[in-house]
Amino acid sequence: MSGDFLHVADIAHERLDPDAAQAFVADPGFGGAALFLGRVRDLNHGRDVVGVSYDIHRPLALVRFAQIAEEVERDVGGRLKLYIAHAHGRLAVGDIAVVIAAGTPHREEAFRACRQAIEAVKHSAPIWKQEHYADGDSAWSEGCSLCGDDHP
Amino acid sequence: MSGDFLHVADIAHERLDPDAAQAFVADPGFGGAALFLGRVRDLNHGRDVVGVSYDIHRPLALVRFAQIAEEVERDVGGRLKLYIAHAHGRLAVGDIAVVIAAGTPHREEAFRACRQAIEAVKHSAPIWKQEHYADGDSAWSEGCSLCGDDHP
Amino acid sequence: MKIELELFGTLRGLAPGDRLHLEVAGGRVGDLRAALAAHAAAHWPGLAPGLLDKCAFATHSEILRDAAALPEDGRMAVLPPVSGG
Amino acid sequence: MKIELELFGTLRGLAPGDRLHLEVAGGRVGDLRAALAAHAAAHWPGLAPGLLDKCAFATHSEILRDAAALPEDGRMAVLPPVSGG
Repeated sequence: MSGDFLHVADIAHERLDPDAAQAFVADPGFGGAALFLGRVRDLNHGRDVVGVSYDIHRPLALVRFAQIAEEVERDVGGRLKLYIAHAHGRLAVGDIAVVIAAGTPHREEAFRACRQAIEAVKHSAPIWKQEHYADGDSAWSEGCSLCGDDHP
Repeated sequence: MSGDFLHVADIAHERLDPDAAQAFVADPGFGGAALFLGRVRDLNHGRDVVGVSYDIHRPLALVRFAQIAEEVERDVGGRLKLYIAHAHGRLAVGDIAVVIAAGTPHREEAFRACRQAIEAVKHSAPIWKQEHYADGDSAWSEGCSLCGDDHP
Repeated sequence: MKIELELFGTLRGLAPGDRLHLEVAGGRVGDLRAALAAHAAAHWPGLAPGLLDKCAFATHSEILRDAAALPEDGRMAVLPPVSGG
Repeated sequence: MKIELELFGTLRGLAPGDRLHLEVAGGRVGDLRAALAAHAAAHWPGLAPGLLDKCAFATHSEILRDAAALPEDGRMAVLPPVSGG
């Protein structure tokens, strides 16, 4: 009865859907669900941001999402439904870039699972963020190297 | 620009709305929102549950929610939008009993705020849960005493 | 003084309309606690032992400790241990 | 061997169609890394110093360390430091 929903959303054709996320992780045996929504901010490192483009290595990202789900399930150790979706393409300020949801019997595990999943997505999924600034400039964000021995 | 939404929902007339929660805590300056949804489970302490009734001291609950929001804002220490809503009345298995949402510039504070708020609601708001079992029996849940010196 | 005490949670149903009218000897919340204990001993034989010791007393805006004065309007609520969420 | 290397993130735009065709002397991922470094030194003067050392290499299903063999189909991707979420 556990399960995962892992998705890269081409935002030219669809939007991320927090409703779908919370519905997916609901279960008669679950008392709690924790969700995280990441949105595009209007300011980063002191610069006015007007939008963000996400580049994604889609097949590898889906493989990595599946590994993250396995890792979270193993660490949580009980029943879990996990939802991971990330936007691919250009977003405006306020748009949703990532949705994580975790449903579990008790809230402690739901928070832990949700937090572990978003940290793993941010630090280890093949996704790149390019910020577009009000002055017309753009820049790829500094990020986390995947060369480390801790990444398979 | 910070703000709180504090609500006791009479579920005879309305349902809790996670969509409204996440919309309320969105802000162009916020990169993250953490949500918690509490739902009625079908099993508690080994007994088959068919529904739950929540009794609430409504005016005092709203006072306490406002205090919780103040406490969370003080502890988070930065910009925050917080949403707290709790159901009042009889719910079926799977129905949403409580919705907490916290929006902040960065995700770390969003998770902390959301977690602090749900713990405070569970442990210190004047709300009582009566479980209805498949065998026709009902019982009020054991709970947290409000007599302690840590509650004003 | 006369207190109208509103009952919540597991105490609901123990008085008509979930409101208990008590004559309290004294003006403190602790006096109300003692009056409620006496009432319970006389009328609520099924009450879980020790429950009243874990109950708090409140107006519509705040919880009052035993040393606090009872409010002039005489309206109070008794709050068993809570179990929201 | 011939490798078709797909470029992501900050490396996008540095080759037509975001694909770089490299002749690699050797069959290991480390040899591909060296070939890319040579290409970058010759053609990408604006590249941030040290960036390539922080890049990983991957097939469509896994990241491969420098000691791993290059895949038979010759299709690889170079992954700069990631910044999702």
